Amino acid sequence: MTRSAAWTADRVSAAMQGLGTGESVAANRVRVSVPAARVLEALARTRDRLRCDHLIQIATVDTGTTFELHYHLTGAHRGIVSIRVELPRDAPRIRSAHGILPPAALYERQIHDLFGIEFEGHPDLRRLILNEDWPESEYPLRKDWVMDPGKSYGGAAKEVG
Amino acid sequence: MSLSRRLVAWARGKSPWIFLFNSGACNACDIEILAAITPRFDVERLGILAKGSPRHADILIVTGPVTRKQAARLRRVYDQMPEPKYVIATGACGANGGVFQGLYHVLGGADQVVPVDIYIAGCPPRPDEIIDGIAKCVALIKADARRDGRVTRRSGPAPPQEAVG
Amino acid sequence: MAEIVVPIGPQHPALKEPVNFRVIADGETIVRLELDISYNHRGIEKAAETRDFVHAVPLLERICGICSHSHTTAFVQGIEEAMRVRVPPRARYIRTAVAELERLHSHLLWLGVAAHEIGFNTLFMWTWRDREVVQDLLEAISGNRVNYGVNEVGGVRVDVPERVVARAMKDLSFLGRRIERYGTLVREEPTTLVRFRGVGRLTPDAALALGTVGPTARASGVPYDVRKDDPYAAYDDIPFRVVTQTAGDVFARTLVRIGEMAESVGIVRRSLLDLPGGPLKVTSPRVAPRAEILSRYEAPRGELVHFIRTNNTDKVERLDVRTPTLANWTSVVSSLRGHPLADLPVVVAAIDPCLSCTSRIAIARPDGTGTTSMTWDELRDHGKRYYRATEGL
Amino acid sequence: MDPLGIVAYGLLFPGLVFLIGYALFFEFVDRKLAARFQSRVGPPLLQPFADLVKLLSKEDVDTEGSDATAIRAILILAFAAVATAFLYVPVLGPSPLAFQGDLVVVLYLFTLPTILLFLLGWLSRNVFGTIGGTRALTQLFIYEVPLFLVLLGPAIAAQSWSLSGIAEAQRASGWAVVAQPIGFLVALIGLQAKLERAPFDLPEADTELVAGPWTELTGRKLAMMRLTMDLALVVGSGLVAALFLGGPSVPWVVEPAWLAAAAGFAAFLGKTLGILVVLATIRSAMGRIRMDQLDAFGWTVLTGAGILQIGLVLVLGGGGGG
Repeated sequence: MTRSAAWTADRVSAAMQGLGTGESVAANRVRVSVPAARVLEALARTRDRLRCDHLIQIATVDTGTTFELHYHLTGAHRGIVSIRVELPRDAPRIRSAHGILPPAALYERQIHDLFGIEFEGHPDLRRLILNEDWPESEYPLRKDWVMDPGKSYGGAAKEVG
Repeated sequence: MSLSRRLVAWARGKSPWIFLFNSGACNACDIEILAAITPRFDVERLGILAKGSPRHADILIVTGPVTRKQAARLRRVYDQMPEPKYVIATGACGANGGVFQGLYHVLGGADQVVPVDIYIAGCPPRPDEIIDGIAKCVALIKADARRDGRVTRRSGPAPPQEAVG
Repeated sequence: MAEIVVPIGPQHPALKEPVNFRVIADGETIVRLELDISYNHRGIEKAAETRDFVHAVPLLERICGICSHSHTTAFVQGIEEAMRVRVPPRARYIRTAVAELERLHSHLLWLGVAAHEIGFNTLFMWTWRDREVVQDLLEAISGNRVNYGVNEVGGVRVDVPERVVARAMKDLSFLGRRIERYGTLVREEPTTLVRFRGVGRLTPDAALALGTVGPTARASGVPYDVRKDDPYAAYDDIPFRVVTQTAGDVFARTLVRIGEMAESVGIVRRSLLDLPGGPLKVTSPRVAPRAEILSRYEAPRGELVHFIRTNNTDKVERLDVRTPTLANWTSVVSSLRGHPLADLPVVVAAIDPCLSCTSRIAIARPDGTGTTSMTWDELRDHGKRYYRATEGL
Repeated sequence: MDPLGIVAYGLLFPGLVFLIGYALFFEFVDRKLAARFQSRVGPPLLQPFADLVKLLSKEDVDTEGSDATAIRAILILAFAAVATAFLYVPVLGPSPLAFQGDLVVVLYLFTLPTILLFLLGWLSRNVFGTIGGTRALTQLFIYEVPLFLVLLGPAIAAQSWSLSGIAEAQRASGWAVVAQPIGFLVALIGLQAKLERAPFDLPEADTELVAGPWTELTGRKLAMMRLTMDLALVVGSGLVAALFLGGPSVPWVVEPAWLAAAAGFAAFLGKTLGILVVLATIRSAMGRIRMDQLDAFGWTVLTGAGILQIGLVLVLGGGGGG
């Protein structure tokens, strides 16, 4: 299958000077590992220098020891840039990217609900995915989370009419 | 049996209005129920109308496993319906949560929250199977109306009822 | 007039699925919109991590009843890419044919629901009557009207014999004529025009900035289409045109979807006529090596993304699904402001929300309080200025 | 007519019993036509009757905090208003209760249900009901002016204020629809708007407002409301038939009195069903328009045509008459 524009790793590395080096992981995808503190700068460069205007997805992975956030972006050139960020498991905090990419507000809110990652500066991090009376600080998509039968997770009690 | 009770039984059997409630389904059942309303299956010839408000409906058709967030709302909609009201749980999800059984945000079948009268098997059941389910529910309605109370429910496959009047 | 809060949903006749709107309306015009979905969040991603590849396919097929083939194809292609498995050409062509048939029935379904939203029930009945033809075709190929069970890792499980291809040709020409008929009907029928044109308008840069995908974006002139950008299955070998419009309103989205239906008929015809011989599937290893795949797919509603992480076992380490409707909700909130209440169902229906896919999205309340999110404000004010300038609202 | 005859006229034949039966038959024809347009089979003949009986046997839920007695009073009042209006509509021939000015009474009784619908929506303490009610009222102001303007055309032409009188006058001077075609069209559109049928079903827009003012009605209340709307359909068609199509009169003279009445009755049935077919076609052919579009359409097109028609009638004397 022919892939779209030749999207070389070194073009991305040039744009990401001093943040991280581009590493080609697929025919049209280059991944850059970036320190968590400078993620906004990396995203801004991707959007401006590499002309990526469409945020495909913010993928989240719980590797057991750390959380990984993958910001996938693409643009008219049809190449994909993935910004990879690692967060410590105990207090995962990162700057919210909704200023640079408005749809990010959306994805971040979902990640906060299911993984418990804090997004500083997010306009409205209210609970939304899980039901209203789901216990606080229970993040179901974490690897170490198991459903504790003793605990009540909300939803209507068993009063059958 | 007095004439008026027979007339009411006939009327209730002839005009079962349904109310569709999606309690967290993958919307395959919802689309098949809607397909039952459209020209090829056309349930209006049986007097079945899909109504917008629970107040106007006789049969509540619940699709999907009851997710935690939707459970309270399913209960409220059920309480809003006027008597005599009936519940049809559609598909495998309606029975016990189907393929989503045991997931953290899923309570299980519709019977976790509301009393269910008829279960329709299938994932999703075809429109003609849904119409068959409604027909069996109509038979139940007529039996209840004739007894002027609720006929005892048997949990098991629906008995081969006589020709649905 | 005092602002009144109109709760629409989670159970409402306009919505085929549970989404909850808290509409703050001043009289008939919408002032602010709070959106709250995930009523059918079931926790599928958690379950996917406990199922091996064979058992994961039926589960993922039931994320959404309308675009079930999309989810299984995206997932299966991701796993095949991780295992570096070459799928035989016959399987790729059959996958493309079923994918386009799914787009056909999904768009016909949408056209009916959109007509129903404005009370035009006759068109709803007609489109759904013709949709049964597509359902029969899918049933002839896969044995099921919905959840076709076509895909598995390494190929497909169903074959398309000669007689089914012959029958398909007859049905496709009938569908082509009907789609053309709907194209002219939508352009001429006065009430549809009045209710669709100029409603929920999205400028090209607003569409891009708000991250819209699929027909919603293409109606604003953003030509992103994963079938062309990142071709998969047999989209390389089959010529087709990416349909775009420029107006960006509900009417433009209708025209894009009708155009796409015509294209889909052509793709299905081409893929069934040129069906290559050879095996249907290739035996694939049980275990996928350590890999990280971003599998993209053009679902009927837009770009669907499966981010798959495998770790040398027969199960996925992590499956992160981002569905097209998830991306389109942002545009609904910003394009509905200032519109009459009557337009809410139409604009919502215009992005053809598939809530079963989007079991997770929620929009921050865009009331622009506080200074932290200045850029968000600028974007929204730009939207409003643009609206007032062109619409003279 | 002797008092017993009038009571029989009012309650039995062209009165209440016939009216309810004919209204149910109208609903059947309406739904069957709509279904056939949509290539569907549609409901059986007795479906409206079954719906009515079923609703009467359902539990009557009163929403907490809403004034149940007031709602019941409103519904009975609306039903009574429409039923009384039918007494003045000529069915067999001139109505025995006719008097100079009964046209105004009929028009007033015919407008009452819409205002009561607004009150119903307001009292039902449901946000959809409130919005539905206000929409019903705004819609009333929009189509009321052109509709009444146009309905007065034949009255002016026939120099009479009695509905039966106007129908009789057209026996001589020919049907008013010939002289006032615009008036007939505007009357049909106005009637469609008054009965809140698509494309003007904004108050009860099921995809936006669930069921508008009707959302909270259950059981007997809903049965009464549906029956009232069916009655309004019959009375409306009877009104337009009497004013524009000469009412229960057959163009050629029929000798024996009872045969003339029978021919008149047959003419009445034919004309009202004809109007119903037109209304049902409009219903199936179009989607619902928005309130601001209805506003623009109502004030410009409808009212303009109404004024034009009345001007023509005044200037040309509207087909002689009198």
